[in-house]
Amino acid sequence: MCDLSIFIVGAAGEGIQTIGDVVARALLRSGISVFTTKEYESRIRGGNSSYRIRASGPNAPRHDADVLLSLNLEAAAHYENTASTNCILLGELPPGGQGTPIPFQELAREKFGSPLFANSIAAGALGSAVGLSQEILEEAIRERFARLPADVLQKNIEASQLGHERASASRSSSSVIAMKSTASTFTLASVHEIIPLAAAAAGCRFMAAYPMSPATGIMTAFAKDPELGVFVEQVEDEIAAINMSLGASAAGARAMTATSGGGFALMTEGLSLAGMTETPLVIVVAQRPGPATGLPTRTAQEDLNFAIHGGHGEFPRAVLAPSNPQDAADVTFRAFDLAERYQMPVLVLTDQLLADSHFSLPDLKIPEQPVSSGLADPSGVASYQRYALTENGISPRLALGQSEHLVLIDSDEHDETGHITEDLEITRPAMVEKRLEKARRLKGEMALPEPYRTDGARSVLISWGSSRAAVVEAIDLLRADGKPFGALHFTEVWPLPHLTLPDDVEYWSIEGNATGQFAHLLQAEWHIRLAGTIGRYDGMPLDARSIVAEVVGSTSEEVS
Amino acid sequence: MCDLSIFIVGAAGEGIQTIGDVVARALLRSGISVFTTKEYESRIRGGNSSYRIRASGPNAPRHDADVLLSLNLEAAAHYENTASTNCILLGELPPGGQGTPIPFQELAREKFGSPLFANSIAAGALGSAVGLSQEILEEAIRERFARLPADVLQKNIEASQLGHERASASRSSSSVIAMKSTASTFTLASVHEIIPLAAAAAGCRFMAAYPMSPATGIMTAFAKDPELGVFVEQVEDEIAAINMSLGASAAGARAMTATSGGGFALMTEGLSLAGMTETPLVIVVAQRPGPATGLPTRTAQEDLNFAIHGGHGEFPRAVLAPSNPQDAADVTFRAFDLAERYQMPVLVLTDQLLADSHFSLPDLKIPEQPVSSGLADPSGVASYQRYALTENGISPRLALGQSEHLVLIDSDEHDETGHITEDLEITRPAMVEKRLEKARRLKGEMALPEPYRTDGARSVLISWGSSRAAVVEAIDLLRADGKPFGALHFTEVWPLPHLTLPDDVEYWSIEGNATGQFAHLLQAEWHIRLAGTIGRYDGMPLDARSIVAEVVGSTSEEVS
Amino acid sequence: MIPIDAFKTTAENQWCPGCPNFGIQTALKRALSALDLAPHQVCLVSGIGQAAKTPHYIAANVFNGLHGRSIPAAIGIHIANPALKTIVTSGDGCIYGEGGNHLLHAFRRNPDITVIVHDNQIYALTKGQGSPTTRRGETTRMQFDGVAIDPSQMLATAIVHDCTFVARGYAGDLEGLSALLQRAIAHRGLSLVDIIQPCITWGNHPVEWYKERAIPIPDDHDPTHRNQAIALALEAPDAFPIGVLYEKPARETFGAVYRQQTAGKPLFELQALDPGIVRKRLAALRIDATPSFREPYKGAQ
Amino acid sequence: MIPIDAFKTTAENQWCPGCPNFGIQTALKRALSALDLAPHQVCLVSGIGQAAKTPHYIAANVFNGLHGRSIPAAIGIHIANPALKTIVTSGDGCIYGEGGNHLLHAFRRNPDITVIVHDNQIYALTKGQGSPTTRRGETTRMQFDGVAIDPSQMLATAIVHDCTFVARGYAGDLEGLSALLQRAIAHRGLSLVDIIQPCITWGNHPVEWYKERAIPIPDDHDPTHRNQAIALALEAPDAFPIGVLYEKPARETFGAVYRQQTAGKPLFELQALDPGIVRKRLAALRIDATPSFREPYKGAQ
Ligand SMILES: Cc1ncc(C[n+]2csc(CCOP(=O)(O)OP(=O)(O)O)c2C)c(N)n1
Ligand SMILES: Cc1ncc(C[n+]2csc(CCOP(=O)(O)OP(=O)(O)O)c2C)c(N)n1
Ligand code: SF4
Ligand code: SF4
Ligand SMILES: [Mg+2]
Ligand SMILES: [Mg+2]
Repeated sequence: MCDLSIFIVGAAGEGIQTIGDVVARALLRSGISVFTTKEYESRIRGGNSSYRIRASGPNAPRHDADVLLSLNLEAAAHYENTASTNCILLGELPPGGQGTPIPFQELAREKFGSPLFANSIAAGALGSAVGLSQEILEEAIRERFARLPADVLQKNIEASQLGHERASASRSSSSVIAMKSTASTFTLASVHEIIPLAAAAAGCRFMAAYPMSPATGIMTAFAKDPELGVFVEQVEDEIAAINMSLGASAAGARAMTATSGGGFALMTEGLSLAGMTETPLVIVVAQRPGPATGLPTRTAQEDLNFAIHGGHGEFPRAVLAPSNPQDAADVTFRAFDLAERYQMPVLVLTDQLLADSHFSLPDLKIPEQPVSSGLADPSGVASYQRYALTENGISPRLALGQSEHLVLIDSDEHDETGHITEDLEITRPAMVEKRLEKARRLKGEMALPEPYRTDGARSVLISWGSSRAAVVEAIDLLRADGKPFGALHFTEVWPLPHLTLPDDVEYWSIEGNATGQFAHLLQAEWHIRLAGTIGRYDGMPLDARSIVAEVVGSTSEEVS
Repeated sequence: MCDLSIFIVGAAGEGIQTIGDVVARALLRSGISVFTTKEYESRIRGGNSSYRIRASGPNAPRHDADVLLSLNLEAAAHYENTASTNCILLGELPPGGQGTPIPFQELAREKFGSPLFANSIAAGALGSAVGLSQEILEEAIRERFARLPADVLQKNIEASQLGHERASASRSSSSVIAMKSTASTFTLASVHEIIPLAAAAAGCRFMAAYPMSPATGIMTAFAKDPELGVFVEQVEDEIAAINMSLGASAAGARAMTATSGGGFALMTEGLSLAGMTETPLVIVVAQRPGPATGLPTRTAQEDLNFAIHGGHGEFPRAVLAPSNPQDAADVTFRAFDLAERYQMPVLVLTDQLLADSHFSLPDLKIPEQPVSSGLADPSGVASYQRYALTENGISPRLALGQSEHLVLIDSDEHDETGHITEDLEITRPAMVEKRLEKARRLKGEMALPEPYRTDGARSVLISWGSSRAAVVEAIDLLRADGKPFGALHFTEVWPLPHLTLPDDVEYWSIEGNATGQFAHLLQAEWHIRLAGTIGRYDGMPLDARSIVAEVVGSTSEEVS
Repeated sequence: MIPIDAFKTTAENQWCPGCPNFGIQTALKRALSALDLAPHQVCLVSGIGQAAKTPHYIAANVFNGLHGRSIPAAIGIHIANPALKTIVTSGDGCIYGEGGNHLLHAFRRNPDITVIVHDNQIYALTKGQGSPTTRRGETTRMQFDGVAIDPSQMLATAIVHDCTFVARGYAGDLEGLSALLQRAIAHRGLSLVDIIQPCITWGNHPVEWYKERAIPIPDDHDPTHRNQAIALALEAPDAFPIGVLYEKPARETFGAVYRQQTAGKPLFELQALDPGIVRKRLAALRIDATPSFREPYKGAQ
Repeated sequence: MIPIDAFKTTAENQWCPGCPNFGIQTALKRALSALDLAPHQVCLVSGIGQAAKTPHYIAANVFNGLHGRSIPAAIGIHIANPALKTIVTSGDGCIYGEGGNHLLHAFRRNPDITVIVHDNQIYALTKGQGSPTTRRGETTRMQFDGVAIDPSQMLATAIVHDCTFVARGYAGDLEGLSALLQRAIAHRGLSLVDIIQPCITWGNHPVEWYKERAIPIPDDHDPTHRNQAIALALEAPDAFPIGVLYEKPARETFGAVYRQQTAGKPLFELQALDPGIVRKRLAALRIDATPSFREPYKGAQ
């Protein structure tokens, strides 16, 4: 097999991340692509968690392990049922069971005088088990631990060597692993790492936010990297976050905020304010399973309907859902561009899978020119009206204090100047139509779904956002099995573009929720009838194999 | 004509309400039904506002006046274009124009020594113009001003007499008005008057809320009438309102809250909490035009999608939309009953039209037995689990502190006991399915739409909530004109019931918004294609005549 | 006295081993036990955070609601069932940050509940951002160059709102803390206890640092003296005088008037509303046509 | 000096004739004029309510946002354009009620803005419910038996948070108020001015009642003395000492560090981010396969 799934399992705080980083790095240094992801409980220490590396395969999750390294017995038991047939098991294992027991802690204490070296022993052992040479592991350790004092670093290297030996001794019993070197350079990135970078490049200057998993990393990125030039403030609550960001945007700063479902709920009044005042704003909604607090550290695609319909009253908005870091860069630019041009809020839907997964890409491009400013040139303006009625519904926008022209921004229904109006005969209908004219035009420029192997397909799987890679992989599996499946993937999910879908194929909607939210939209919009919806709602991401199992299980004979 | 539309127009604070109350009461005392409504600006004094009485017609708004009484010149000019042909104009009118000028203020000062008597002069004049006798007006004034000292009351009666004479002198020039006595007893009520009464009767004991037009009247009703036994608190914000109400409900008090769109936005996180914790709660969302602050004192049906999809994550809820006071009583009981039985939030969608209109009904019934308690009997329980898995998804509910059984309520995903869980394999899917099983069963008991003259109809108008009366009136007008129209009205709008709609008729959706929100739901749910949607979004309610004009204007020849 | 063991739960504890939250947990159990409160007589209310998990670890009724929203939930519970001892136990971020407005207005209402703040001066569950009580200048996993704004002064704010029981505890002082919690819970009206709870994972200082600064309030402090109490409260965040800062005789508590109507019963025990009242209200909406006028009415000519 | 007339707007005024809000409007215009601020150099920010309509009646830039949310909007505006004089002018319900948490945390941030509270002790626009500053016992159109909870003490709360300019004005005192607003606006850092503004429609007392209670702060008051200032602040709601209660030298204002980076420019004037920085960040994400290892790699045997 040339697709290796590696699980490192243990308790929070025990070091799975460190071990995983070293081995992933060593794999990349060997020319092997990796897709890494994490799943963990909502706690700081203890519990069961895993760091997962998919080597030499697609950038998509797999829920079974070909190699499973365990850091403690509880984790070994907890993850036992994820082991694939012929899985290589190693590490802290119950005596008398399968696999190669290696007592990392004990060895570390015995040989190196401290349990701190257990992780390097484990990294060595795991590297060995997946066929990495000791040299390349050493290199990865040197890079990962570059900041350690020389003697400690040396001890870590020796520890890894010990682990490497221990595992190689028992490796003969394991199945053969063959991976391909696919490239000489990789960019390893997560979606939440790229969004702030792309936002800064797109011209973002302001972010107010409140910490909430899995969105927190975005605000942290700006705080960590002042060179990006984004003013970032951790505020008292999500209501302050959106109102402060809107204030900044109204005063001419390109602005964003980020949160998860519960925080977004608190922002919906402000979302409506953005719609009414026609103030650009980019809002990242990093989804996690709900309702309420739900499963804070898990993944889901449950907030699509809420993103589309959240906020009172009627106003234009766009909802975009990237599926990988390159998408994230493009979608971020697109979001700022749409926000600027249409003077409206744009929502970017991500989730914990996208926040915590690192994709290896051959390359990753972020445009070097920021998004064009949506601000008008005040010099040409004689007398200014913030909400001047125009054919396309878009009024020339000046920022508060941009020039001598006074800018009036109002959350009440207003006249063209921005003053409160009670004129129901002309002004109110005109302003409603102005805002909805923007929505109509926006619809006209929304991206079409991206087809994948739809040639000759008799069944088409429809996906949006983070489930793309799993669906693509599923199509490949189905096609390899002779089944005429194809896929359509939506990155721009609202408003839906003008589109006619052929009605001689059957459609499936694949999404990370239980009610088939996107499926309902498709039906309302294009009147297609769906053969079925496949929903995942256990907090884990969609994966190709279970998609295949479900569609094959319930597809009629003619199709398969 | 036996359908008289009377407008009293003036500034806020000038007395249109008092005049209107007197004349409406005099009409009712004459056996004439009235439908009264108000439209006004978001201010305390000044501006233009009207009090509208529709006498001897349906309980539905009309936007033109057969009789227009004006209290000041600005209002006279502002409302000039609402006058129907042959409209009787009277009151403060521009010199030299049409109608009967009567200088109320001047007369009051001259004859009674104070402008305070202007309103009684106006009431007398208006009564006279619509053909009411001075005797019955006197009676209405006595009732309305029962608390005034005898001499002041007497002066008011004399003032009305003066007005009556003044108008009758000029009445000969006006068109003939004929109204029917239709009943010997009327109940005159608004939807927002009946909701609190019905809520108290249904067993409501707790309300925390924050003032917001047009919802404020509901909390005020409880505060005004302590005998209803409902603990009511004006809290610091809408977030406190919903969380305090949920706390009370969890501790066994039947609870409700009420707000408008912007406040509801702030409540959506709590709504999701109600879903997750399976805590009953009734939430009235009194709609007004948005987005944001919008038009605070006007009407709209713009928050349907938001009511259905507000809140993160997936959980069951019901959305009900009454259309008149009897409906309000029934819907309120239904809301508390569904909330108790399904242990979930239930939303009641009203709007400013329903808040500010008084309907005359031959009778109004409120059940005398409260809704059955959804609380389990603790005595039979051996060991208690708040979220015990059951076939129908409904766990026996004990309140916090109801007995010696500990009750654990948790916003995280939880196990049957209510403790936080991270078990993704069994517990999480089971809990999701438990909650959605409730949604499935709920769908099975949602009320079907009510048909109106659908026999032989080739076009069917679909309405929900407050627009019912206007649609029913429109059907009568269309039928009278030989056009085969009928209607389907939805009071229970989410989840939509199982239903097959015939596809040999064409459907129209009629709603108080610009985007056709219910129309989209119908398409997603029943795959029907709509001939069109008629939306009103100027802040005024839908009325029969403009519905007729729109459907007739755009209906194909074959249909008409 | 209720045995401490009565408060054991089966929930797996998710705190870091050695976290001072365990001290608060034990102290609270002891206080409840000493007050002779059985688990079913108590309701623990929390928001979201590490501290907010406390109710899962002490047998009692539990309402573990939304981040920041424990106080309104607790007030609702208390009104619906005044017989329950309702105790909020949540974090500094939860109560002073997201939920700041509710605390502010709780001071005005004076409900008979106890609010315990596990003040670790950090957002622990979200992995180490500054909280409203983090000291200016301290670095965190969000404020890399140090927190640039001043800490909240919620104890002083409680005092200027004349909250009748305002105290500070220290999580490492089991004896003192359980005695303090006993007094707070026994107090009639809103009692606020801010407990210094070093976070051994994300905190900026070792436990020792806190211990040194958590010194008992001198005996000569007069807790009825507003200015003295404010001065003590404002010593934070540099020092943490431990004990009762401010205490005044109980005053009218929230819902007192309603409780007179209901004789203090839990609301679920109340009788149904007398149908006569609804009938009366409906009757008031009824208007009879006057027979004498109805007949002759013919409309205007 | 900018002429007062420069601040005229065309918007139709929606206040009740004779409302003391007119006094605040005039005083604010005078203060701006005296400070030589032209309309385009000023941004007025408000929420929703009668007071919150003020920005429509004074020519300036305007952000009239959501009920309760004026302060965060104002802070965002101030950071994005520090050159604008940003002034919040909204109601007591808006700023102390719905928006309480934002004010509380604004004390911590000390942004260089002025917050003017039109304190009419009522929710006027929604027709007369009690506000956070309504006196206990007073009846309203919601609290028919009288408000049953205590008023907020936000000026005292400001002082314990060391807000460096805390004042109270009276809407009927045009001279004094415009002078006070001048000082507040000129102050560097957060300045809070609570203005007693009798509501002649919903208020419980005639204007005279307020006038009698709005007495200038005695000359011997030391505004740097915390306890004195708190004591004055706490005289409300029964008396309203008018003037500056608390004033301290300016301290670091919110966003100071960032403004050093941007040289205090409005953010829309900043150059685009140097593409080199993004390139560097992307490069750091790149991992090259080691040629020596790539070739020989054959997988485990
Ligand atoms: C509305 C909302 N915003 C943000 C979060 C994320 N969140 C969970 S816990 C927490 C901070 C907890 O800090 P604190 O209350 O001090 O508790 P600690 O973990 O320090 O004990 C945050 C921000 C949330 N759950 N809900
Ligand atoms: C979220 C939200 N809740 C409630 C309202 C309704 N509302 C509008 S103004 C107001 C009160 C205004 O009181 P205050 O701020 O004191 O201003 P005043 O009218 O007294 O000047 C309220 C509750 C709203 N607009 N938005
Ligand atoms: S993170 Fe800090 S507060 Fe949370 S359990 Fe660990 S030590 Fe305690
Ligand atoms: S209601 Fe009161 S505050 Fe509002 S304008 Fe009238 S007098 Fe002024
Ligand atoms: Mg904390
Ligand atoms: Mg007010």
